[in-house]
Amino acid sequence: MLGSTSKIGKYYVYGSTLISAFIVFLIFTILIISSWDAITTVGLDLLKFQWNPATGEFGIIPMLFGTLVVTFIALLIAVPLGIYTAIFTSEILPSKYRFIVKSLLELLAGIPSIIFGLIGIAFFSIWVQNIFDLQSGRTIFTAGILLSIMILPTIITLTDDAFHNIPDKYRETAKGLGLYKFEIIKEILLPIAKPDLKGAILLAFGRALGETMAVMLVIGSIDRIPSPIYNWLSPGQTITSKLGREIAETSFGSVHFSAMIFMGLLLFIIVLILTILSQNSLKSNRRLYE
Amino acid sequence: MAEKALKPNLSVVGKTQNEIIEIKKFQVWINENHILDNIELKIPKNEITCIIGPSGSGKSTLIRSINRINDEVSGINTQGEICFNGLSINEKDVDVAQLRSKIGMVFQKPCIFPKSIKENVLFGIQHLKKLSKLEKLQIAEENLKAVSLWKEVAHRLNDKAISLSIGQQQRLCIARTLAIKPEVILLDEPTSSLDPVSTRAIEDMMVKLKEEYTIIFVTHNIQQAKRIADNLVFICDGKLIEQGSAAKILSCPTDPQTKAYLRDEYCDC
Amino acid sequence: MAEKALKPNLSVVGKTQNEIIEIKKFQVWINENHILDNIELKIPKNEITCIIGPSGSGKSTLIRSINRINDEVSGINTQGEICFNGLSINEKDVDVAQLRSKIGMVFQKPCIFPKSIKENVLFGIQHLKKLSKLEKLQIAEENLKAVSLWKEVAHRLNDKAISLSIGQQQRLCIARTLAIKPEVILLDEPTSSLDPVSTRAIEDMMVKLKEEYTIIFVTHNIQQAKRIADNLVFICDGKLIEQGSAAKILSCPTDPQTKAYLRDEYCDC
Amino acid sequence: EKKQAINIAGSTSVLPIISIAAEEFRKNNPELNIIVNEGGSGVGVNQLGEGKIDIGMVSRDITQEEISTYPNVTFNPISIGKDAVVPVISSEIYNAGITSLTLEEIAKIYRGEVRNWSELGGPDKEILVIDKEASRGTRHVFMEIVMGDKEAIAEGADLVLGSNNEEQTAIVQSDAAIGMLSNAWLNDNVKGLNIKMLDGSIIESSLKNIIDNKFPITRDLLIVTNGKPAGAVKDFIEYLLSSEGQKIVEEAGYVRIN
Amino acid sequence: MNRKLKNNLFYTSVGVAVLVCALILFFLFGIIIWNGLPAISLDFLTNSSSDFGATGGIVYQIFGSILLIVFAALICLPIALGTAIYKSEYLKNETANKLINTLIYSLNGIPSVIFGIFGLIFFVNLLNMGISWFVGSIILSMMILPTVTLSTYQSINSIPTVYRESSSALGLNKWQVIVQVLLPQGFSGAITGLLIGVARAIGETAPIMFIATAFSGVKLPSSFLEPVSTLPTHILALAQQATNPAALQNAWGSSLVLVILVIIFSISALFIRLRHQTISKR
Ligand SMILES: Nc1ncnc2c1ncn2[C@@H]1O[C@H](COP(=O)(O)OP(=O)(O)OP(=O)(O)O)[C@@H](O)[C@H]1O
Ligand SMILES: Nc1ncnc2c1ncn2[C@@H]1O[C@H](COP(=O)(O)OP(=O)(O)OP(=O)(O)O)[C@@H](O)[C@H]1O
Ligand SMILES: [Mg+2]
Ligand SMILES: [Mg+2]
Repeated sequence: MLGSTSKIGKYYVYGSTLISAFIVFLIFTILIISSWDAITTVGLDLLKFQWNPATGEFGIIPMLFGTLVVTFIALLIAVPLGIYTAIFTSEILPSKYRFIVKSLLELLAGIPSIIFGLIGIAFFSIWVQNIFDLQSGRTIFTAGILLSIMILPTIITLTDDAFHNIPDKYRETAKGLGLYKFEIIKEILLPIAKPDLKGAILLAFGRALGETMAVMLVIGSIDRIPSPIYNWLSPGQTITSKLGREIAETSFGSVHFSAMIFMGLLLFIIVLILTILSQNSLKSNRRLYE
Repeated sequence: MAEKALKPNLSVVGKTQNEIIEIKKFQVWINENHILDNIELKIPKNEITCIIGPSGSGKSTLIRSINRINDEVSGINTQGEICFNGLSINEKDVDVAQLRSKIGMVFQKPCIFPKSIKENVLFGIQHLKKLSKLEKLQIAEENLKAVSLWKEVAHRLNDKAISLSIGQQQRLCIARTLAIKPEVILLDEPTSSLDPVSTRAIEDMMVKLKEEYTIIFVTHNIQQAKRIADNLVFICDGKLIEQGSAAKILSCPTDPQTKAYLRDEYCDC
Repeated sequence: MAEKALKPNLSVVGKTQNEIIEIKKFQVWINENHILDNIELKIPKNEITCIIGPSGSGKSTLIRSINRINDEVSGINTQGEICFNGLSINEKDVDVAQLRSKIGMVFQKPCIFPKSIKENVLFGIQHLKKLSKLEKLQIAEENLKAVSLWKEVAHRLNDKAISLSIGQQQRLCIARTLAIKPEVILLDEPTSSLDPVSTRAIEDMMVKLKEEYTIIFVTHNIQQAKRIADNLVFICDGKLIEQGSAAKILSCPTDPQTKAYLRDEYCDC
Repeated sequence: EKKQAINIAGSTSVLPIISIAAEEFRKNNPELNIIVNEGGSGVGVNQLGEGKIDIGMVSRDITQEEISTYPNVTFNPISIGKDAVVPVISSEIYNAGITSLTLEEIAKIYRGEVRNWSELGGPDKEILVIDKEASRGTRHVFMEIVMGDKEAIAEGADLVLGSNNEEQTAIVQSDAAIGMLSNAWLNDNVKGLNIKMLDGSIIESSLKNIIDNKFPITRDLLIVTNGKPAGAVKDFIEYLLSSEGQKIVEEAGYVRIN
Repeated sequence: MNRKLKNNLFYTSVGVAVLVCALILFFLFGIIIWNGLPAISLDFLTNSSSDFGATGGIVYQIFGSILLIVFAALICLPIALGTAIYKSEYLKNETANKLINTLIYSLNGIPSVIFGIFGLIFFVNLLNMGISWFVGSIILSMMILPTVTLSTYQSINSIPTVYRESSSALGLNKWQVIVQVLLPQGFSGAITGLLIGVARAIGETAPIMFIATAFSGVKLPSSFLEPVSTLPTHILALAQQATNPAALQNAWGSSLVLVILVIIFSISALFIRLRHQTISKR
């Protein structure tokens, strides 16, 4: 009888994993099938700078560029801010307040992205417009800032968990050796939590890449690479904002639709590549603490 | 009362009457549990003070208070004063990190960092001073030798320390604390996982070290206390029952509780 | 060679020649390190077999192999065979959970679950059988008394076990293993954090228990081995140096290494 | 027992009218359920093609591609109202004197040939040119009339926005913007430009002019059915075209047909 | 001294980071409350919407959102737990581990609008399930699967080995060790993940608006295959198309309600987590 629960349990976890894997393969397959039209008929022309469905031009480079830059800005702001805040909640704040503060910060994740978008238009874009004296505050930079706020809770809460999971004996022992808190954090906690931190950042990265509504409302939606290329205070376009604006209006089965799906596939592949590249630090299956 | 017992003894041993640590009316509660009750204790410099007592009597709690590691235990409440070199350590503006680098500690459960053996030894010291590569190696060797671990690990200094056996880990922890060269060393049952040979090596080292350091040594092994202690402190149920010269207490304890506790061990030898 | 030494001894003691565990040509590597080398060992039923040896010699590795806890250590590789009641435990189709409930183990580092004291004691047993509320209380009381922890915790059985001192935790772990009533009990330095009184209580209990159980006891305390061991196994550097009746080895060890190791302890008493 | 239901989905710009009309219609036909959903014109056409809905809301023409994708479906577009697309500018510019432009001038702005309001006699401010999503019906008519091609590319565009509310907000937030809006969204902060015709006459973007078909940029608001509507669907469409239904169209800010 | 200075500098920067986060938090909530509160009334919470959102309330939207998200969580949780356990306890092979990591992270990187399209193509068109809230729940559960899985995995995996060893030495089989020792601990992580996931999913519009929702005309669904109205799609429609200021006001009111829903979820999760015993780190 004991053996059978173990067996059922085993089937259950194998089954769940298979389902998870199947979901990904299913989506991947559907994406490939749906974008096949674009890949075959447009081909390398997808890597051009012009997007005009009327003339059959489907260059995705401006969208790709915008996506990468916006995500970069978001991570640049959110990662340090999030990690520092997580250090506060897990290492400095007395543990009885930790849950409360953490839950409060998690609420940030609960603001729907459409609301983020509306607030972004009403405040952030105006601030950017005034501070930098721009014609319009709907810029790549604004989208990056907005996005950084949206991924902040993910980073904070996962980082906090990662720190919190480290046994206290490490802290006590390091303290016993006369280390200051920042030394303990830098030398002990960060290295131990590193695989989990990378995971958190990767998750946040994924979310930033895939965020649609808020970005769409503030980025300006021009399919153009800014000139000069580092002028991120000008409007642009991300893959998701493009999808959000156009996909519902395209007719299914058309090359236009197919090219849109291809961009979604591209995001999928970007995350795929990044995950593979960071695999070495993600193999945290080895348990650190005895 | 406790002081009276201690002072004559000190003058007999002929040391200067220099108490490096003085604990006054110290009390600890954790979540309403009264863990330590009105502890009065003076720790003389350059001697080995052994703290003995039954399991759960509050030994760890006491020495963890001396370098303020207990500070962050949740639900803890203390009263009274602990002075180090005449200054109260419980003041707000005390730099605890600095205090702890002067009062080193070896914990009851060995805890090694997920780093190499060498990095573990150097872990504390390299924050206190800048070290050249050569110095690092010297310090590692010196301290690993002191805990007689050098022979076993010399060829694999850069291996992960987690792969050591528990006894080896415990010795590594001692070496790590010695490396920071504190004034006082607190040891919480540092030889509990060690075989007699290594235990003896550590004991010998302690005796050597007391020339330079003050050592506070928690143990449940009365044999061991007998071998190394200059002073003995007996704690039972959170109360300090008896303290004084080790020789005196071990030969003729005054308190009936101490007697009972020691008898059990003695009839064995 | 090892077998020869063991058998005559057994007949001398007058026990049935019933070996509950037999280890044959057992070898262990962890990541290329040869931890145990060609161990040949028979553990007689209803006796206490003490394993002694220096820190890092492979004692823990050996007893962790007996109930296959080592299985999941990464990078481990074994060769040879361990038989329990005549059946090899390393077969694929062995139900390890069942095996482990017959070969109980107390670990070197106490590890208690984030539950109440009572739940900790009952943690194993209640998965093996259905227990009524009354039975649960009885089992908890019985086993906590056996490790002489009952008096200290009787009034707070439902408190979190984590608030116990390390020594108390260690006793709790022993009680937890006793509760599952295994055939063999493996103990890895179970008294390392205990004061002499509790240590003695545990030792007495072990001696009582051997009527019903077979006990394998790793210790670095030769005094302790002397007090309780029927058989002694000396391991050094992964090799089984000597084994046989405790009385015989302790009084006249044949191997020079054993002699050297024991001498250090003996000159002390 | 399942209630009879009409499923409607598609363009968000037609959504308000249909949603309110459905509510009103159900007051007299409580046994009928009308489920209205947004999604966009593409969704409207596709789901109609797939037979998932009874009425599609579409704010653009149905493409040849779509027709050939669903050979078994006869798309039957019905106009339920009219919408005037008005070129709009920020009130600052309007108040500074630019109240009317010719279609050619507007086209030049959108082609990027005119970049500053001073070139048109206004203040020395760069023009913020606001374009709309390429698929929006509003843009189709606007570009058709102004640039001569409903899918013309606006080289001069600085922003591309979607819904009327988005566009309206952007124009309010800027002090030098030009854009296009349904006339329902005009107010004090968002001024509709008058169109200077080739013959020199100026046509105001007033409701009267639109009703009278004088204002040049208008479009039909469409719903699509598969073949001739019948049954409840037919009743509902008739209601939409009735004077009651047309009142709702007007209240939503659009223009009634005939 | 130099070290001490560094330490203080560190504390300062942590303080600044926390301050920034707190400001952001209060700013955002301030705006939502400021704009939304005037719209909220008992009628608003208990009536159905009419006149394109300008009058009436949002009771069916609230119901629809909760329905979607509760089922999404119910669908997601067992799969996420199973996958996390598999990854942490059964998976030994490094290559397979990498593969699973890759799958999970790339699932997380799929844009929400693509989930919507996927649902439309697969469930609605291929499986012919029609527009149904249940399909929406399935899609949302797919969306939050990576977050929940990874968060659960992280907390299960961080349980020290001694706990596994100690409990298996007591004769518990692998599954009992998982259920008795690992899951209670992993539970807290699962809740964290579920919370982040749910908070994200409940505000999503793009993945559900083609497959699961209707703007108006639906009340309580009587089967799995009917659409529902939800708060985010309602907000989106009003924010994009309403000319009536009352409707825009109601959009903010709906946002506030949505955020309050998330707060209620958070608070209940907080209590679950506080009551929950975790392995002490002493
Ligand atoms: N996971 C591991 N990886 C590499 N080496 C290991 C590992 N575990 C143990 N060892 C090595 O195996 C040897 C035996 O270890 P073991 O824990 O069995 O010693 P022990 O006799 O129990 O010592 P102690 O009395 O100190 O507990 C040691 O040298 C140790 O460094
Ligand atoms: N965090 C805590 N919460 C509640 N009680 C505690 C806590 N820490 C310790 N105690 C209690 O305080 C008492 C003293 O504990 P302490 O660890 O100081 O004992 P000890 O003398 O070091 O024992 P041992 O020799 O077993 O390590 C014990 O009864 C213990 O149960
Ligand atoms: Mg202790
Ligand atoms: Mg060991």
